[in-house]
Amino acid sequence: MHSLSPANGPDGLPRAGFPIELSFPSDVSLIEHVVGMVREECAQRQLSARVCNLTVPVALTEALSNAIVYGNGEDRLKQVRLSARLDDQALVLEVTDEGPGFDLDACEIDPTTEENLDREDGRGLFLMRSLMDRVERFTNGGNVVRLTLNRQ
Amino acid sequence: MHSLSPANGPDGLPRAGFPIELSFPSDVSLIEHVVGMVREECAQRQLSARVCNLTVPVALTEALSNAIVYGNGEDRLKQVRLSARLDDQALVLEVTDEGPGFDLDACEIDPTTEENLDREDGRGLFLMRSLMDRVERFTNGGNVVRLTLNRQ
Amino acid sequence: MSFAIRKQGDVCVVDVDGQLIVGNRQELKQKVLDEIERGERRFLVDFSQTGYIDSSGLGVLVSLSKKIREAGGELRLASLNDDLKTLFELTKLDTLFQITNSRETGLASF
Amino acid sequence: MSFAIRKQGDVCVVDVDGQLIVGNRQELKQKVLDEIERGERRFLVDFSQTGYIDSSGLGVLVSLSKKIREAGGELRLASLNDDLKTLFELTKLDTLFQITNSRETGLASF
Ligand SMILES: Nc1ncnc2c1ncn2[C@@H]1O[C@H](COP(=O)(O)OP(=O)(O)O)[C@@H](O)[C@H]1O
Ligand SMILES: Nc1ncnc2c1ncn2[C@@H]1O[C@H](COP(=O)(O)OP(=O)(O)O)[C@@H](O)[C@H]1O
Repeated sequence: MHSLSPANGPDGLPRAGFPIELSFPSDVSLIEHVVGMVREECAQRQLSARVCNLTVPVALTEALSNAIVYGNGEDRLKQVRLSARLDDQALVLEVTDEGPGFDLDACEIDPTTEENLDREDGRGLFLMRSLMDRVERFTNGGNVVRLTLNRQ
Repeated sequence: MHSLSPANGPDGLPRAGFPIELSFPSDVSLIEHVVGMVREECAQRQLSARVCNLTVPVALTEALSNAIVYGNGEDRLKQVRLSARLDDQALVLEVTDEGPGFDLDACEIDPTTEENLDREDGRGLFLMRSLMDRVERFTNGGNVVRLTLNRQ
Repeated sequence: MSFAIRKQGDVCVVDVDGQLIVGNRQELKQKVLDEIERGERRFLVDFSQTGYIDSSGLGVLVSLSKKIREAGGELRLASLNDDLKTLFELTKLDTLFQITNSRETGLASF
Repeated sequence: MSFAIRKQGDVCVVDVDGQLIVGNRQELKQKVLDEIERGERRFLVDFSQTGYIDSSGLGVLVSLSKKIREAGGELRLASLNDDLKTLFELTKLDTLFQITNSRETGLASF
């Protein structure tokens, strides 16, 4: 069994004390608590109020709820996994579900056009893309959505 | 890489959708959020109000704060690990820190005696023992404190 | 997190305390639908005690605004902090909703 | 989570909103110490809005009760729900503190 906190992450960069790794059952009522933990850690690491109060909670809530609802079909026997890391360059949030994945690039609906404006859904990926610097999807023991926020 | 949620746990019992596995930096301000997640899951799994509002939050807060403060010396570069599982028999909470461990059996101070009653500290293990059915300590890739609450 | 509905004059004022997100939006929706059912037509949602809102929270607001309009009523929003304003601007929902700065101006605007 | 201190007559009433635990107990301690410094002597902690209390929260209450007594004052506790009552009974701290059922009886008891 390896040490819980190696001095350097797999990318060779110092971990700076942030990493949060979490696996939990697919239930939307847990989202707020998971987000609360990540927000608190962002605040402790002196990220801006905007990042702690808007960017991270909204983008992360979208990714977690999609994983729970679409990825895992709200089946409580399926797990969602979150990995949150901060280094000098960026905050990286990875959300993994047990679903088959989806075509991220095909989901390019613009909810701000006149005909979409009064739709009730379809703003999740748009908000993730608007708030974060990068949204990626890949497969790694499950369907992963990775959100990256650069620190400049 | 194995599936995120095997039908049966390592003990052969069904996982019943509960498992929460978590690793986070040693900061006491995260405790409330971690506990919030476990409480919410206990509530979703229909554990009693007493368990959700007293037993679990108090016992788990004690174990987490000891891990952060004594085990890891509040060094944010060190991680605390939590594993929470529920099966037909019991709720099992395991808290792992990176410290050298301690002699659990030697910590038998009774904070309710007349001379101890107005001490400010020394109630943590007592509360864990009073509220839970079993408190154990062992080493497994770190110092582990395991709290067990039977479901009868 | 909690939703309180209170009558001020002939306006139903809804206070959203905490987050308005996927886990609790149904509760808000049901409470407001119940008020429409009871005959209420003027609604003001006050966000001064609100944390963050996610896309399904925004979706519930859109849905309620339609239902209220269909019933011949009106929905207005008040007291968005800078972060919430940004959220409404990003999604252009600031053009769909009538948004006022404070509860008082919101109440006076009906 | 927040601690509000309010003067009612000559009693300082402290409302503990949320949890009283290792992560925030210093804030409560400092606020009450500041009031002692300012000359306040009668304190009532109201737990009607309190979630849970851990051993370090209990420790702060013990510590404050000593400090207040040393200053010639008095600390009373009010409005513990059944779970909090059990916590005080388990630790026998119900014998150390003066505990009253409600804020009103607490205020009247000084
Ligand atoms: N984790 C996921 N697994 C499978 N499909 C997903 C996932 N996340 C998003 N999707 C798909 O992308 C679509 C767009 O998602 P989103 O922009 O969040 O809008 P909404 O959730 O309101 O439909 C969803 O309707 C769903 O089909
Ligand atoms: N995870 C841990 N690692 C090292 N020592 C510990 C740990 N948990 C408890 N201890 C030891 O046990 C003692 C008793 O703990 P506790 O009953 O919680 O009381 P308190 O924290 O108020 O001292 C602590 O003072 C500490 O020395």
